[in-house]
Amino acid sequence: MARKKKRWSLSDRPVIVTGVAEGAHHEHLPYQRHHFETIAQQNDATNFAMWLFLLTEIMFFGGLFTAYLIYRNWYYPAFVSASHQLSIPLGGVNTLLLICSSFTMAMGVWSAEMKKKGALVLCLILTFILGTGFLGIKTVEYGEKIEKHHVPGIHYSLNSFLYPDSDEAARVAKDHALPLDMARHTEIYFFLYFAMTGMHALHMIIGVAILAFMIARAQAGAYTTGHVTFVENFGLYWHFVDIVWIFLFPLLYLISRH
Amino acid sequence: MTNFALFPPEASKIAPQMDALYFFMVLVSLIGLTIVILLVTSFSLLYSKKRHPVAVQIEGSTMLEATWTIIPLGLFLIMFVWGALIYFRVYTPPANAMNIYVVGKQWMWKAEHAGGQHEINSLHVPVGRAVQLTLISQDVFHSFSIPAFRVKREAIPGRYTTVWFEATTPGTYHLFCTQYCGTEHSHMIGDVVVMTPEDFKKWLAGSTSGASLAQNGERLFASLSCAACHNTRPDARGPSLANVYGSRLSLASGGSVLADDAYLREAILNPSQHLTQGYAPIMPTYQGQVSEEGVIALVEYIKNLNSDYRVQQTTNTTVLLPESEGKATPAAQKPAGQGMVKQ
Amino acid sequence: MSTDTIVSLPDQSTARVPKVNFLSKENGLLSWLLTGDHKRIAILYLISITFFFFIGGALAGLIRLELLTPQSDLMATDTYNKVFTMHGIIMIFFFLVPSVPATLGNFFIPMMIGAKDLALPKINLLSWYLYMAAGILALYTMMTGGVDTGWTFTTPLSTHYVNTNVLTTGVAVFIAGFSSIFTGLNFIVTIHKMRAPGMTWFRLPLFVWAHYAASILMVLGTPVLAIAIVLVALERTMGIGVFDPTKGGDPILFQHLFWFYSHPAVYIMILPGMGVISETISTFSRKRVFGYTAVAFSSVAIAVFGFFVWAHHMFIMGISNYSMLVFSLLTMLVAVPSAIKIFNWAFTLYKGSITFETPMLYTFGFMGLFTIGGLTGVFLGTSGTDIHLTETYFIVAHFHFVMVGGMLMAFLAGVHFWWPKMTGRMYPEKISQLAAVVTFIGFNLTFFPQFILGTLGMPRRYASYPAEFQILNVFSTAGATILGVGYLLPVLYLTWSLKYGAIAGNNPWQATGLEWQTQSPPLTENFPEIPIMDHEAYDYEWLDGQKEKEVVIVG
Amino acid sequence: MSNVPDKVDHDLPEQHEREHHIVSPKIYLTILIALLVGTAVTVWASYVNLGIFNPVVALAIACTKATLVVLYFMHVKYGTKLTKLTVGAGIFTFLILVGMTLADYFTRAWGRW
Repeated sequence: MARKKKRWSLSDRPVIVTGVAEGAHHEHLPYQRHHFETIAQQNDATNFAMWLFLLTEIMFFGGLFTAYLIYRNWYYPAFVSASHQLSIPLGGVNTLLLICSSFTMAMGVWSAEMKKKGALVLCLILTFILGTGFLGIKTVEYGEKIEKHHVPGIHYSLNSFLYPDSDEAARVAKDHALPLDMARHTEIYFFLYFAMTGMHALHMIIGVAILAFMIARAQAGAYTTGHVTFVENFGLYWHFVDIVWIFLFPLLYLISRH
Repeated sequence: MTNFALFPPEASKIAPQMDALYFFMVLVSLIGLTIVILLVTSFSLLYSKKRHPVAVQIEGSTMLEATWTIIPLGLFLIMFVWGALIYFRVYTPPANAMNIYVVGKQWMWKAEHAGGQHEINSLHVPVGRAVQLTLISQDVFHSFSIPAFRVKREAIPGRYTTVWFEATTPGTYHLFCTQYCGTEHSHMIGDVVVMTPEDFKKWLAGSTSGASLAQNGERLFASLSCAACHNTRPDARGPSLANVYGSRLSLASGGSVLADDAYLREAILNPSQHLTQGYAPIMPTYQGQVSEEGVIALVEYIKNLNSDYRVQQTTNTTVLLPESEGKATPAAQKPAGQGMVKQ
Repeated sequence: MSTDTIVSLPDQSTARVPKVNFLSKENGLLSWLLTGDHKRIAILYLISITFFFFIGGALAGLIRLELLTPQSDLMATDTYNKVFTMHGIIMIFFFLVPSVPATLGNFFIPMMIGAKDLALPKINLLSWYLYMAAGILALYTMMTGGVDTGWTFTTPLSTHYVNTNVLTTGVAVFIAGFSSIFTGLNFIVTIHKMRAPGMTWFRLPLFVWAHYAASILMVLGTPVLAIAIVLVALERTMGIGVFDPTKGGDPILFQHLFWFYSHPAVYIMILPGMGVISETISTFSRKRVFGYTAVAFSSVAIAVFGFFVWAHHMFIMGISNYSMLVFSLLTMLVAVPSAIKIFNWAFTLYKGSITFETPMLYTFGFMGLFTIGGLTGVFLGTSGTDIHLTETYFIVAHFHFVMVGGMLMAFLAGVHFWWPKMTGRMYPEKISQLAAVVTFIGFNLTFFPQFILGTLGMPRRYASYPAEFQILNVFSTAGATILGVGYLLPVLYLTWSLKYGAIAGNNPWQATGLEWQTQSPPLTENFPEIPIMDHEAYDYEWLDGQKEKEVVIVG
Repeated sequence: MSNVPDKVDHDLPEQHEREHHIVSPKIYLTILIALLVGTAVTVWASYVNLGIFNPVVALAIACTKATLVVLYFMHVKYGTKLTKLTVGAGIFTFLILVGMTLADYFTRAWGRW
């Protein structure tokens, strides 16, 4: 949903400045847009704009977290059994992948600031690999849910909750059978699971796509000329998506595993 | 051009109280508005460019700012407290209120009296008696509104909501649905007929459907075989429902709850969340198998069940159940009270 | 100079519109469709907003015609439901939310703070494209069967019980939400980062303060509406059960998420209008706004408190009695800043030198009608009377008094006040004063009877009603026709003034804002060079000092 | 312009280098390790039966990890007061949405209806 509006600033390509009309009494760097007085003002403005955009993302996920907190409180037993359907190893590996990708992204920003093109490209590629790895594991998990008919909708099936011994994950977690009405409410858990991780995955896909674009531009030497706002802003976005996952992992995967 | 009204009739006990607050607020608003209009017009006349060509720059005065912050805040807080009192009064029914169930469904109101009278788009109530409405909707949001009584409550699907009133003057008043609910929203209207107690009794007798709500509930109780578990045999799988209404139950998940209409409805539709202590969670859910009217009949039946005599009478077939072979039905003691379901 | 007007125009025989300005610098369709100039985007918005306003207005006319008679005889109830739904959606999302910020705010905030442009010009253009995409999608849904859930999309009606275009309308509102987010985001960044040297926060015009407060609400409130609509779409397509009581979902959760945005949305709509009123009241009484800091901080207070009060829309829906107490109390607190503003504006007139041009007439209209609108809001915020008055025509009258009486009057005041600066031409004075008076009369005749209908208990969104409400409805429809005429007049004489209007010159009103210290229509880069702000806002002494140093016109 | 003001006090970025503080990779490495340890702890904690404290511990660990990422990876620790204010405003409004909605749901059990 949240189509990420990245500003394709033309400022990266060297532009011959024709600031004649206004008798620019200060030199205009190639990547400085005409309506900014100084380059610092432009960097500050774009950084601040990025943070405001992240604010809208916080409020967007806020709606889902409100729904999660209410329904978890209402249907706790259903949330426990349904959460046992998720595999902690896969979730844990995903969290590690995302945290490492956050690290490599931060290192990428550092190498852009230090104008090290090779390090920048390496870091971006590592982040790309870790990001796609995360999405790969996500597709595995989604595939598992689709197989077991745990996708909310008409075909949602309750038998792994009504008859836990027929279900491998439930057996491992030693769940006991849920009464029918509570079993029905596991569908609410899976709607929240798919809505939250789905929205998160959508943001990951957009992030990975922009990463691919950035790698191409970085190889062309775009971000190591001292103008790093694009890398910095993407770094903020990537870290935000990582933070969302940092909250999603315990809230969805680790519901009373003892 | 039939009768042309400018203010709704005051036909309930709460109406004059709410109108008092309403007119206080109208008065405050009129005073506020006249102050603003007086200020604007007088300054415009006194300091128009013709009479006062050179403006005098004034920074402001914290004294004035304080006055027109504190005075409005004070007035609004008075209105807040007064309004909250009325709100609590309207939405907290008295214990002795006579209960009528109202089911809203797309584009008609169905009122169900305890005595078994069923009304479509109309509501007959006695004058001078507290009447509590327990509202539920079968599909979308509706809102049960009687302007003459100044009461309005939303009927929402999935939960009982209540409102109460005490009619004061006999007559026929408008009933509206005030929450947009689809195509015939504007035809989901009706009449609230307030009658003297005698007329009401005559109406009750004249329009009964033969079986009281509780009797309907009893029939449903039997046909859904609730008695298979909820009988008073020592090895009964479900708790005995005699005198359960109004008692405080301790739940299996800890905590205790007052067994009111809402709890009984939830226990029927989502039993596992409302399990009483000491019983296995084996009660199936009846969500989708019994209509809102059915749940209302069951709740009414349970509310009137003050002994298990009737349950045993109607369920001597339990002796035929496989696991009870050889065990004779324990002799049912006829309870002191009349033991019949109250009409 | 005649004594009863402050308009001072250059000598019409020699004066002409400056040859080099933002309109004439480049022409051709692409120069408009790919522009980064905040002024051109403002003009694009002005045209598209007027277009949508008249569609919404036509729908309002249909509603009023239907309600002339108690029975629903002009159209079937289904059609009536679709008409009032589209009237609500178009008026709110495509006129009221964007109107002052996207037109006057876009055009004048950079000029008022002495910047060349908004911080993110491309995102500003994107905001207009999203607005047009959403608008066309909304019109598409109107053409292909409409939607009849009301603009509030109440679930479970919108998710399970209607088969009209709820999904496409949801997508349209979703995209329009992004257009509003990007406008708000642009304003906050610009006001923080691009003020001219010397332009401290307390030298900013109150117009800029009001837009800053409204932008906070746009950025923080709109995403919650986005998630609410996404959940309605998921519920409707896949039946995920989030709002479906049979699956354990709670329809009240949708109300919480929807009103969390939709109440701040009404402050998004009114705050920019208040900004316009601060400018006009100061200029036409030649005085600094009384209690500048109080008015500035009350805008921000409305923005902050606006987030805590949303459940006063849900008092009868079965929220708990205790949360009613919390929300009703906080609603009383949020009503106070509006009272502060009204009294500060009234006292700005004290010892002023007041003239009564059209913007001032609209301002007086605003002050009267917004006071009534605000006070009736307290009727609905008080839980006791809310039981009787909510969901009736009282609430319809309340929000029309605030939105049409307040916001639209302020928008018209702003358009007339800045028309000379935007186009270099003056609007015709006499006929516009007539239009203002006609609008005021038409408005009162339309919406005052609805207060009485509301106390009588006539529910809103009714296609047919009991007979005893007819007389008041006939008054209301009569008023609506006068109002319609009142709103048509400005379109006529403003377009006429583009060609035949008097040449306005730099500062026809001798106003103190920075935007009046440059030529009109302004240069593309607004100022020959970035101005240095060395005086307080609304500093009329500084303005008199400026009289002899006339600003040189480039080109 | 008549008189150019001497010291202009608005929060346009003053010097060039203050705003562009370079965070050293050493700090990034320590934060990475801290996050990995946090993940391990939260998984381990979920296997220990702490009764009602389980969600509290999980949320506490998640919040600390999130603050670490915000402060160090997103440079808010070295950022301007404005950025800190923005982050604060976002979190505050998020808490208002979650908190006041939950307040309604929890107080429903108090009243009779």
